[in-house]
Amino acid sequence: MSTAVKTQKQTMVQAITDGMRTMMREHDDVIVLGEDVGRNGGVFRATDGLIDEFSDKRIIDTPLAESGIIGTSIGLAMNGFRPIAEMQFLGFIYPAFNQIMTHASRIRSRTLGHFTVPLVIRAPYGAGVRAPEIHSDSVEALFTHMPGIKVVVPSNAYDAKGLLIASIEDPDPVIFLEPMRCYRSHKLEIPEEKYIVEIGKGARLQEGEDITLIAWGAMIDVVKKAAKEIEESEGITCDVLDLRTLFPLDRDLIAESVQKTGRAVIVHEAPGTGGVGNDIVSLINDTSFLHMRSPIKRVTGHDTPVPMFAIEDDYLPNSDRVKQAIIDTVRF
Amino acid sequence: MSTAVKTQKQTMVQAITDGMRTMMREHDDVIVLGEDVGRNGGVFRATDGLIDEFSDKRIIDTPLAESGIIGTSIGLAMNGFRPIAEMQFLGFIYPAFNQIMTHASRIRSRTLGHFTVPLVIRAPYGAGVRAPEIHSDSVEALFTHMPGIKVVVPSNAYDAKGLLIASIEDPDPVIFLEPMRCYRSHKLEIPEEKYIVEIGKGARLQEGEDITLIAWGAMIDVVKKAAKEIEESEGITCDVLDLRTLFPLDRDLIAESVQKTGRAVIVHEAPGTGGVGNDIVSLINDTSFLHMRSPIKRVTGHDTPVPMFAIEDDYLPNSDRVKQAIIDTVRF
Amino acid sequence: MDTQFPIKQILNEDGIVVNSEYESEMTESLTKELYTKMLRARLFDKKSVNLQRQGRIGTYVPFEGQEAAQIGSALVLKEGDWMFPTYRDHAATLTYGHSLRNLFLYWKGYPMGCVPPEGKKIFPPAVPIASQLLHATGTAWAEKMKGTDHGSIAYFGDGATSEGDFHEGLNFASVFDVPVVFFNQNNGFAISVPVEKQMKSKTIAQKAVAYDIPGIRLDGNDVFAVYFETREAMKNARNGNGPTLIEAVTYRYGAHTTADDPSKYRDQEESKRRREQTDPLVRIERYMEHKGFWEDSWKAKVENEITVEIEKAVEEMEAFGAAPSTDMFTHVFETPTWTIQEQLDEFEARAKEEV
Amino acid sequence: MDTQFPIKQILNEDGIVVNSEYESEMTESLTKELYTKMLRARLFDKKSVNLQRQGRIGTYVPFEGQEAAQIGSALVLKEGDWMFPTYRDHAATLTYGHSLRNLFLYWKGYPMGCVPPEGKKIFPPAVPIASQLLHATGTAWAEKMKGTDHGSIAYFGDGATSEGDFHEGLNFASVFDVPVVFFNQNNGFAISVPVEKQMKSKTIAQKAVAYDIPGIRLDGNDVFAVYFETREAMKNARNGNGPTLIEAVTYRYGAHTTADDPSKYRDQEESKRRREQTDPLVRIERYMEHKGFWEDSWKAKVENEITVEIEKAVEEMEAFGAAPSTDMFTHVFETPTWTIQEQLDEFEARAKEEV
Ligand SMILES: Cc1ncc(C[n+]2csc(CCOP(=O)(O)OP(=O)(O)O)c2C)c(N)n1
Ligand SMILES: Cc1ncc(C[n+]2csc(CCOP(=O)(O)OP(=O)(O)O)c2C)c(N)n1
Ligand SMILES: [Mg+2]
Ligand SMILES: [Mg+2]
Repeated sequence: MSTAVKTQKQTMVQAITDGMRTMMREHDDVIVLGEDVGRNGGVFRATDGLIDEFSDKRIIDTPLAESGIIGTSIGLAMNGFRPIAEMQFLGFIYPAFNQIMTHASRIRSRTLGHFTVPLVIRAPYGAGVRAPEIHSDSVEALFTHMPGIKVVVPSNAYDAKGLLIASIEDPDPVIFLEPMRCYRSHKLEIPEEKYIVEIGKGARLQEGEDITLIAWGAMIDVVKKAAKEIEESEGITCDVLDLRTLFPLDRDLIAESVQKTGRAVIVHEAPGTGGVGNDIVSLINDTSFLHMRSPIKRVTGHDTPVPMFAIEDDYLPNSDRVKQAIIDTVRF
Repeated sequence: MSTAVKTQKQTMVQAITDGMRTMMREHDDVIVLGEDVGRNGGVFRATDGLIDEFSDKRIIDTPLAESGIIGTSIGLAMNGFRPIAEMQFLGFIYPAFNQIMTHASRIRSRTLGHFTVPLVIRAPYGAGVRAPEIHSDSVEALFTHMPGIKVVVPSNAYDAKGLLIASIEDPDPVIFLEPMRCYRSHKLEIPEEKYIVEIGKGARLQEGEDITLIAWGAMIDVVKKAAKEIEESEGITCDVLDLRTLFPLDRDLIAESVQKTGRAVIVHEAPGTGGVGNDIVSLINDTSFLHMRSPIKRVTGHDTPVPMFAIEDDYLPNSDRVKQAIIDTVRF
Repeated sequence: MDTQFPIKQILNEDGIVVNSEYESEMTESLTKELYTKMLRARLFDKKSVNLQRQGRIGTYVPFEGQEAAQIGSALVLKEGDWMFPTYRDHAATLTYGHSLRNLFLYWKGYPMGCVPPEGKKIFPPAVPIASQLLHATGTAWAEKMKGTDHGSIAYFGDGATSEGDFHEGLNFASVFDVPVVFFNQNNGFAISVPVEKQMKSKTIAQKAVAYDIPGIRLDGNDVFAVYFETREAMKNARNGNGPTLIEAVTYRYGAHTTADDPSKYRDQEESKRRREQTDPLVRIERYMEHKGFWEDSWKAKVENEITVEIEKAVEEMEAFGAAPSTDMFTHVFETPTWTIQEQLDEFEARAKEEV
Repeated sequence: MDTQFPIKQILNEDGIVVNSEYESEMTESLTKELYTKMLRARLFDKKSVNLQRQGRIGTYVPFEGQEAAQIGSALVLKEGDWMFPTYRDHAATLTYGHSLRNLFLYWKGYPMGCVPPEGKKIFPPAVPIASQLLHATGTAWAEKMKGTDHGSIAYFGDGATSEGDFHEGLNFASVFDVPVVFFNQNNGFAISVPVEKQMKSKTIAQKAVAYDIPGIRLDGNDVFAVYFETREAMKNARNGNGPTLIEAVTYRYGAHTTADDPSKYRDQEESKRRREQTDPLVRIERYMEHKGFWEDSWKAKVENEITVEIEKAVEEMEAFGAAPSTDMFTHVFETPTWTIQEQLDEFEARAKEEV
């Protein structure tokens, strides 16, 4: 970036607001719908101030009904608008599952492109913020398995703004997952102007030789910590990948890295069974079978509901579990 | 089986009716709820005749509302009944997703066992019967990823009755998926009395040396055909596994087989991305890494919605695709 | 409660005008237009049932008996309005300009069957019951935000009122004063379940009270009642007065689908009786006779034209050739993801090998 | 429509009886019981807010102002009835016998917080809004099928009426004549969204019309109106007359949760005014004064006993020790699957290593 770019230090949630504001200023057809997104500015303040700038015509408090929010957003999207629908928490998206699964994601293919649904669904998600039951679900995999929708997860403020703008510009539905643990955990210098982080492209956060660590969202901090500590204690160096998009996966990035290291540990919050980690194992199996020196390890949430918050830390992967997996893999 | 066992030749759908009838005769707390399950006997006749034997007190036509069916069934299950809730097609389960995801599957763990949900959800599913859109979805993976529910899929009449009875006896929620293509495709001798096929146990349908073929439900016929033809044309012999339960997977059966053959092809109807096939790849990676002589192949539905029925055959895996995968794997 | 929502009628079953409010508009030309469209729909329906029996299309959903409800309401729409039908609403979609060929293709399982004519805002049949009420609300809301005077109409059955989306659709539409008409065809059954088991309420119209919007109950076999009442509702919608719930009381003569056997769950004598006594086409024929609009030769000519048109569409359907399987891959996203592109490439390679 | 559903009152805001229907039952003993329970709930609520501020529990959901609605209704229940509360209904659950300690543990994020006392049919707070209406319907339906005279009560807010499950719950309950009372607390807001934006209807009670069941609107800060009307509704339910929808009009004084800032979306003067003028406890205090039931010494004694009880429960909460993390694994299924067993074993091995 040239030094001429004006930047502001922002948290991830501020960068998300910024991304919406940027696009709403440029495009009248971008609108925001959801529960408490208006005067209240969202329960995480992600839409804070937007109603003042854009009025309640474009920042719309809806009734408390997720199927209603998504279903009407589909109609709006088919008819000239680009709605950003906020689910208050990803764990409350389930009542809208039918509308997403049978309509948002299928209307383009159903009508051979006659009708389309340029819809962004934003949802805070993940455990570790001491929220009540259901609020902490990590169900990316429900959507990666759903044909016709892209799944995006930023892990930091810079990516959040760029990926959100890319999602709004995308002609098809995108589910944009916002790890609550990252909302205010760091500040980064964010360009004031519009920029894009391409959907479908991961990032290599750190170069290493011995093993590839693959994660996204709130697990990035966990993985980075593990990578740092394991290098210090064991001299093991890690390639750290932040996938950023879960569908479609960045195959080239993953394959190139594991073909170099011959080893991989995948880390995610969701239960291992049915989790996106398995897709990545398959991808590695498909692309890099002969390069692998040891079995891939997955460090994941358990095959249990995310428990009540007093014990959620024992549900979540942590850097100790990741380090153990690294050691097991390297010493295999 | 001793020759004294009385049997009847039954299709899978008849065996399912039989399974319900058997349990309803034995247990007053077993009831059936759903759309058109009563006088009409279900759109596939799976509940045919039950209302005559058990009256509309136990075979209950509900309003057309899947969340209502599952939500009230949860209440009934918590309060002394063992409901069998029929979803008319698996593709219509989505409106009930919230009730299944946040309640049916979590009430035991939420209340540390104080309340429990002995509920069976039956649903016809899968493509290949010339049904309209949505009716043909294969979304097992949405449920294998859902902590707290078991996922069962018979491929033949014998297993259907035994697994259904096991599901009704299970103290926890089970989703029982009925491949429509198998409903009337074969008849088998079915014991008239009660018997059980254990949940969590797959079956080896055929012994072979060169490769393991893994499938379930309607894909079993496809896989068996491929196995037969490939043996005839190439002399390749296949271990054929019918998983029968998708959660929990029969780890021992899979591991034992692939450790013998060193190769595997997994076949399912659902899209590859996010499909149960990936879990099996991971399971093999975890248990049998050093035994594998070539990358595991998955032959699956595409990452697209199941299309309109005129072209659904080109969506579905067929024996040619399976044979190609076998050859690619064996000649790797 | 059914006394608060009496069934509105304009023509009684004998074709006599029982409410003269709109009599001046019940002209020969409107009458003939309505009749022609009803006849066309009925002949389409009969043809489709036959095509299904002959195996030339797949399972079909007949609507015979419901023509007045669908056509009276659909004729109200103007260019630019949105229509959200179910699988049973081809009389409505044909009236609003859908193509006969594509409707046949729909039941033949062709993706092209879901595509409306260019510029026509007709959504494909909503398969998940009641889901379309929200789309109708959303598209109409968009019209309102754009400041046009267009609106939407959503068709749905008595069974559909039980789904959560029915409720959420009416609630959103009422809260945001959206220009949408919720047009319910109460045909007495949701597959086998009679309306008395679907709801405790005696009418569907009264459900409007929950949303403080107008609820209208009318004789769905009286095409004039349907036409004028729906026109009023759409006018209200266009004028910014928000949504209306209309309950058109009707009956399906036939099976739920060609795969269904109604004798399992209802008295088929009732269906015969209805066909003889309350048929929507017969009623308007009688009216035309009373008014002197009726000529057998006119009917014969119209019927002939329709038959020719339908036969031509059948030919077009059959001349369409095989449905391109690549359709499955090419429209999932505007630009295919690598996964889908790879699957398409493999599919095409296999197809080439097979040739 | 609000004239069809006027707000029923027994005591006005000054504690004067305006409807003498139940006056003979408004005895000193009942009055004192109601008052005591309301005071206990309020002190629990205040304590919880304080514990949250001190970081001894997590985010908490206050219910101050809604005590009459919750307690008047909950006191109606008999042993064997089912209660389905939200996260804001601890006044109701305490009245029906939930344990103070476990409620504190709930807000401390302990699994044990979801467990009711043995034999008590109190479901944990339903987190997904409106989902519990179906459970209440199902459990009550089971009672009906078993032939008992038990029923269920489901608590939910004004916002919850927008969800599809509200509609499906009322429809199922009405169709099957299920013994359930749908007890709505219209506290004016769903987080920040006022009831006027949640629905177009002026009342929630009128939504009962959609299901042809009784809809009752009452002053939710009048504990007698709540008690007697809910008792009637439950009696109807027990007698096989099916469900009732009750709208208790009330107000929450505080924030939606301790993490919420209501000044962002509403005039906090209104809250102050309500606290001064329409408080449910003050109203009954006034009634007691009019009737000569009131003694300052009695109040002091009761308050003291409650304070002791609550402090003891806080101690019990804190003496509970760490929540066992193994709870997460051991109750997913009656018998753990191998996946969960393996994860549990690994967890325990790691825990051992760390020691
Ligand atoms: C969500 C959902 N559940 C179930 C079905 C299966 N189904 C198709 S039509 C139908 C009955 C619909 O009845 P109604 O709404 O009265 O419309 P009608 O068929 O009478 O026109 C059912 C249950 C479906 N399509 N979608
Ligand atoms: C399905 C679902 N969507 C959203 C939420 C988040 N949420 C929690 S409370 C609440 C407002 C509820 O309002 P109301 O029903 O009036 O009850 P109150 O909080 O006023 O008691 C919302 C939106 C949720 N818990 N569940
Ligand atoms: Mg119907
Ligand atoms: Mg409220």
